[in-house]
Amino acid sequence: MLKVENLDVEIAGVDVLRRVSFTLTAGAVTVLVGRNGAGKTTTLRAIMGLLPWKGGRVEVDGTELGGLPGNARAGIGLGYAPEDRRLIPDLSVEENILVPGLARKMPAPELKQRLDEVYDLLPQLGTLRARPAGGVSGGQGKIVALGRALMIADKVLMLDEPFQGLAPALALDYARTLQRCHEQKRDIAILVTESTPKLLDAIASDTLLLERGEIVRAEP
Amino acid sequence: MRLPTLRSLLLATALAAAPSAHAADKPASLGLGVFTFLSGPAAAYGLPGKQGAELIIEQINAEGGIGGVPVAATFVDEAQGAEGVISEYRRLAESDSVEAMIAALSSGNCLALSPLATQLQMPTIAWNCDTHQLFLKDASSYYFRPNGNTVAEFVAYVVYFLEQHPDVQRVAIINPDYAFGHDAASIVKAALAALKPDVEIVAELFPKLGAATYQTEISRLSASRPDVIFSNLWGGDLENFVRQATPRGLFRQSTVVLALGETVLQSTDLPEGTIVGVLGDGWWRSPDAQRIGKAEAFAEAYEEKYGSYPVFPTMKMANSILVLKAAYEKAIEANGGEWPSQEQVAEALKGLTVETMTGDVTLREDNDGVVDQVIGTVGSEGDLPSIADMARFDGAALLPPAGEDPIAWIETLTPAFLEGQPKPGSYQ
Amino acid sequence: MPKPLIGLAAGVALLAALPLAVPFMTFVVTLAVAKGFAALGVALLLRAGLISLGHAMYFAIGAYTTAFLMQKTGITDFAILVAASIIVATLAGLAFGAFLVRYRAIFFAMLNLAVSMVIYALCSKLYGVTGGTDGLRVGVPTVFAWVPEKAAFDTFLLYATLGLMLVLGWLGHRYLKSPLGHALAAVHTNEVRLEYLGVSAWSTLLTAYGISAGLAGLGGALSAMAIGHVLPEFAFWTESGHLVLTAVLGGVGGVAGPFIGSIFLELVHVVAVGVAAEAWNLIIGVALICVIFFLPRGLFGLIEGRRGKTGGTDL
Amino acid sequence: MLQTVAPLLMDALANAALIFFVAFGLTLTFSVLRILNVAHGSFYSIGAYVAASAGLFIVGAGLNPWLTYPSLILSAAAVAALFGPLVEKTLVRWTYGRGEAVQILMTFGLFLILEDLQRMVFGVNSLYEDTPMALLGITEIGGVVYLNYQILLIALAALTLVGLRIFIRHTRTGRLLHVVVADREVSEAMGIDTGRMFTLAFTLGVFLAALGGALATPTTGVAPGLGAETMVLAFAVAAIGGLGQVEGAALAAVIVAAARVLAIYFAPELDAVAPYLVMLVVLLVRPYGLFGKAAVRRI
Amino acid sequence: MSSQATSAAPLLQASGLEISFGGVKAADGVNLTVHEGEFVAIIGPNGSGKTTFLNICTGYLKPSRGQVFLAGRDITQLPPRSIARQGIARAFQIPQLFTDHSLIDNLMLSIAARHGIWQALSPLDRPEYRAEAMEILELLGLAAHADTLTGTLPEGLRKLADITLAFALDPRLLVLDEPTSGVSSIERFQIMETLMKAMRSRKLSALFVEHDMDVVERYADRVVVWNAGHVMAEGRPAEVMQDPRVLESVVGVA
Repeated sequence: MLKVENLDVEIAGVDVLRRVSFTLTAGAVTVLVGRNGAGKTTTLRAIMGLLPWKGGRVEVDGTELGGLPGNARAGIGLGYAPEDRRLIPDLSVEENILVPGLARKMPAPELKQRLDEVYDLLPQLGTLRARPAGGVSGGQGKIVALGRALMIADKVLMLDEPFQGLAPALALDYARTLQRCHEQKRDIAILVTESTPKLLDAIASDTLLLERGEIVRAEP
Repeated sequence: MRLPTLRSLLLATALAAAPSAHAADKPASLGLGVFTFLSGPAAAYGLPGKQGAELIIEQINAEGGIGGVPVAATFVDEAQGAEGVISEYRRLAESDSVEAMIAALSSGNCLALSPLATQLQMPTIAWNCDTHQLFLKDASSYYFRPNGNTVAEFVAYVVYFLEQHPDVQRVAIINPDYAFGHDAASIVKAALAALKPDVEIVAELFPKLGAATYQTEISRLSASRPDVIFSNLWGGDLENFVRQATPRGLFRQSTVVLALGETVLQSTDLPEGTIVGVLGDGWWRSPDAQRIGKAEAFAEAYEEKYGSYPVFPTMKMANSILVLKAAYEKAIEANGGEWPSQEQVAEALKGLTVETMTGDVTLREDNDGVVDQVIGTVGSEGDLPSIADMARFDGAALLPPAGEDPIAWIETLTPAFLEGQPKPGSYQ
Repeated sequence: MPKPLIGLAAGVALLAALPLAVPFMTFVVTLAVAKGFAALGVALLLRAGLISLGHAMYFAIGAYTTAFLMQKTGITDFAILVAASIIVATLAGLAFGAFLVRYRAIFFAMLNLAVSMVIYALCSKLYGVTGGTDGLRVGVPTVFAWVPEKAAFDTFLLYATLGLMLVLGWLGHRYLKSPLGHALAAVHTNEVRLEYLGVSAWSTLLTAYGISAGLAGLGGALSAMAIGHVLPEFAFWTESGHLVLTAVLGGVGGVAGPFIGSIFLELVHVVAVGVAAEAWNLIIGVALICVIFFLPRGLFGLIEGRRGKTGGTDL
Repeated sequence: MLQTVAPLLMDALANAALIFFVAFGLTLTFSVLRILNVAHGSFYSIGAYVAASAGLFIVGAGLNPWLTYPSLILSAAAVAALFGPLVEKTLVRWTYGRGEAVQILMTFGLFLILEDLQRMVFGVNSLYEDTPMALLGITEIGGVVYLNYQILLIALAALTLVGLRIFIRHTRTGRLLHVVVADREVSEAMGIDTGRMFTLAFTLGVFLAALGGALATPTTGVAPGLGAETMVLAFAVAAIGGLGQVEGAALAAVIVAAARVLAIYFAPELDAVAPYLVMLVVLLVRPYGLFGKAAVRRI
Repeated sequence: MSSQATSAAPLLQASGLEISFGGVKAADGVNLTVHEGEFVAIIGPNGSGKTTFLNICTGYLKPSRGQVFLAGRDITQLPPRSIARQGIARAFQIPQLFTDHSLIDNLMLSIAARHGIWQALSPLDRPEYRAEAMEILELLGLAAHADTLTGTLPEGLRKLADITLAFALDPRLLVLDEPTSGVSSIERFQIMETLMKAMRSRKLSALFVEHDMDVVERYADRVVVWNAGHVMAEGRPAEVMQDPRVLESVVGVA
């Protein structure tokens, strides 16, 4: 589904990623683990086109991403939930979820259908839909960000540190939700960066260990 | 676009100007620093001045220059602010490329330059600034003003409109918000209080210098129903005001006195009956100008060259240069035919009387010029700008004695003063 | 002798010698250095990330203080005039600064602009004090018992200005390297942390603001004496913009930057007036944009090279 | 009563309409790009110059004088189309995410350049073109004669306010702009072409400034120096309303205009200072403007 | 008073704190005490008001009701800078550093702040400050990064650097907001171990918010469980973790 080959990224003259290569397959959950500063977030941001690459290539279903502008990623089906949620506080939860659909100029019926799908997968959102996103708690916000990513994640869903800052009870809840997504959407590949891998043990198909910008271990 | 001309002139000056370290040596050319507004709203007034300088210098040079030496001018834009003007003045003076200055247009710049002229021993002629403060503060032996003084100018306007409209009751004033405007307002108010004490000032407005819109001021003036509106707005401001006030009926409602109105006669349709005039006697179509017989040819040449007739700043500038020319000729003669030093030129300027293109000017002991004032009303006469019902006021009669506080002097006037003054239409 | 000091000595020697070769440069150099003080003041605030679009008001306050004292009180001594101008400008800076330094970013810039426009309007309105739009004339000050001619005073003023530049430049340098100076840069990067270290960002900024106003006031006083006249335009907002421009052009990383910027600008001005007077703003605008693009540390950065990484404020 | 109040009100609104467009453009640019565009006033004066030149051409060529109306709008559009994308893509884009100092200086540099360019292209003499005003005639309100064109301007300003409100709140592009304002990076990740949005917003800002200038020409002359004057006024209005606040700018324009009108009627000495005094007072009471909100920092 | 009665005097005492945001009570009658030398952990669900509590204790927020005492002195209305000078230093959830300064300059600034910032003519970089800064950096294992601009440090190190700044103030009480969040599980214990050692060597008291129950169990003397703006349970970690209410709302049942 998504293939990363020899990705090199440099930030302010420092090599942050060095020849990172891996492949994501549909229906599988890949967990990217590593120390802080190892390059987990950088990997996701580079794939999303939020950082320039120095070298290497990334393909999604045969489409090379290198030449495309950052905002084209969403259009070809990459959904992304950043670590710090980044919701638009004065828009409602539902409006937040709709943003990627609007950006892709989806016709109204398709928007409606996808929105219903998101609500099915994440029933917690149903009661929140009219609340301003600035007023939901941190844990709820994580779910909203997940819903927003699911809106367009036709091929790949990428979640950056989804459990970060969540109290254990909420983290467990989130992990269960993620599992449900994984089970119901077998046609997409999921990539999660995580520093607490035990929460994902149940659903992880592959684990990649990133150290100092390099993948040092990949285990299925 | 006129700018390349300026640049080539500057270059030409830089190349041609020869040092005049030894005053007795006749230079290759007489370098002249000319300060005026070349940009900003004030350029509407400053540019005709610059063009006047260009043309008169061209004519002087065609007749063999001054004492056989051609004149070369360097123009400096006053819009750069006092600091830039002063540094340019110093640079020109100390680089020895000029021997005399024609500076400046704005009163603020004149006040700043006059002590500098003395310090650098640079004969300088204030070609336009009219502030009565100029020679009150300290005397300058190198700084001369062979033209108007605000006191004579605005007292003359008050006399004129009082004579034309003897039953005036309500007067409004709209002047630019800086020294020139405020000075004029206090002179007008003092003169009215002295000459017709029952007049009421119904509005006194000072819009910002360079303001683009006067709509609110027009409403306010309109609402206060004045018989006479006095204004010394000038340049782009005056044009803006006239164009905004005319459609809104202000000129129908009241008699408007535009002290610098002659400058916009050609560019706007001033309603008939509007009192206009020039500051000083620089009206190129006045009877005296026709008698002297140079102004009309000058105006035609000007029209030929620049596409419009001269306005009074043009004449003021040209007259100023003629005064300098006369001073040089007097100094050369006094020096036995030798080229004079700057000190000798300054000496020659003292007490000089010159017949300019539009009348006589005399520099009195405080270096201030005594000039007649020409005022009239907008007339209609074919294609040429015209002023009807003119009166020519004797400059000496309207000027307070040297060193005397002008406002206090005005307060000494009485309604009887009006009787001795020329009446509208008396100057033909 | 370390390299930068040699460069400094050479630069100051050149400035001191230039007027001997070209007399009218006395005025140009004096004015450039005088404005350099004001630009240095602006540069101090830029280190704290604060851009003042109103600093010309303190320049004007300094200039008017000198002019007013000379004309209305008869005080003519150079040292007293300079000291009084610095004090008045500093006090004004502390008074306005007390509420202005509560603001950051654009809001700081705009409020300074607003206050300076009120000062500008006052300068042109208060006839009795400021002489209105005609401004005030500044005569030739005396220096202790010496009553100089204008030309002699101009020469004295040049060397006095250069001397002040060295003394205040050195003090400024010490200030920037001190805890208080570093706290200034720290306000820019993390005010919350600074407060949590027990340091008041407000006092830190107010100190800097007072100093910067004093420097601008000094620049104004020296300029007033050099020019011989003060006008309300000194306080207009585009003048403030030019001060910021001067600081950035020169570089705010060190004390020398603003002076280098100011001297560079004055010299370019002298050249431009002869060659392309009508395109003066255009030349400066292009130069400014080029500096922003290619020399983020200003002209000073060019000289300084890549030394001193920490604490240097790139814009 | 009405006799005396009506002219005051009319003057205030007419005045507000004149400054509304340019202040509105400034605040719009700020709300999307977070940039205080110091060169904004130059676009106002360029719009005015182009409109006046176009009007003079139409009248000079003997065309139908009513053509001057569309030409006002088209002049502004032409200025926006030329300068908007060009300036945004070459200069302004480069300053995103850098300090305010860089942004202000970059646009200040642009301001200096544009001032001289205008002088070179349009000369130093004032330009006047009042055909559109003359076509509409006059109306008397409270004993004072007003131009119908002034009334038209008030209506146009109100219409623009409503139109832009609808655009920002209820169209797809408007909503996406809102998202871009709140978070650039997320917008990009969600598939919004932020570059296009920035260009669009900047160009719209330039258009509004140029339109303000163009619409002013029928009643005012255009001369060098207009840009700098307009700029400070627009600053004051935008700051009073709260930077980035669209409705705030509209209200602030009316307040500033009313303050100036009251000054001219009752205390002429205060006319020039009025906008800044209002700004100082408002910002002392509400530091971020009437409609502005302080950004709360999460720690 | 907590179940674990200590002979030590109360260092920090909060009583009856109340604050609400938009109708939601983030603190609703909170009483909490930290004794001299104690390490107290606060746990609780997201949005239950833990950070708000820290913000009140350090002066960033003012409660609508209630008081905070530091060693018996009322500090409720003091701003953060005064509280910092009274002896409470804080590290943040999101590291707050002077990103344009090197790590050692950051620390020297912190040390200078302690000695009084009002020194305008003597340099920041002086031997005694530098020595003290290096000592702290070595204590927390950051000496190798002394000359790195803190803006370019990796996230985990920035977190630690943030803590060193608080350390350099030589406080009586250290307040830490999620010291291990954003730190990978691999490094978590390592960092906490270093930190605890350093704190013990300086005899500091600490109040910290933490999500990782393993960290809490291992390092806290006492745990305060937070829920919806009030203290739900309090006690020794091992006991509290068994509380079914705590299990349900905070720890989670697998």
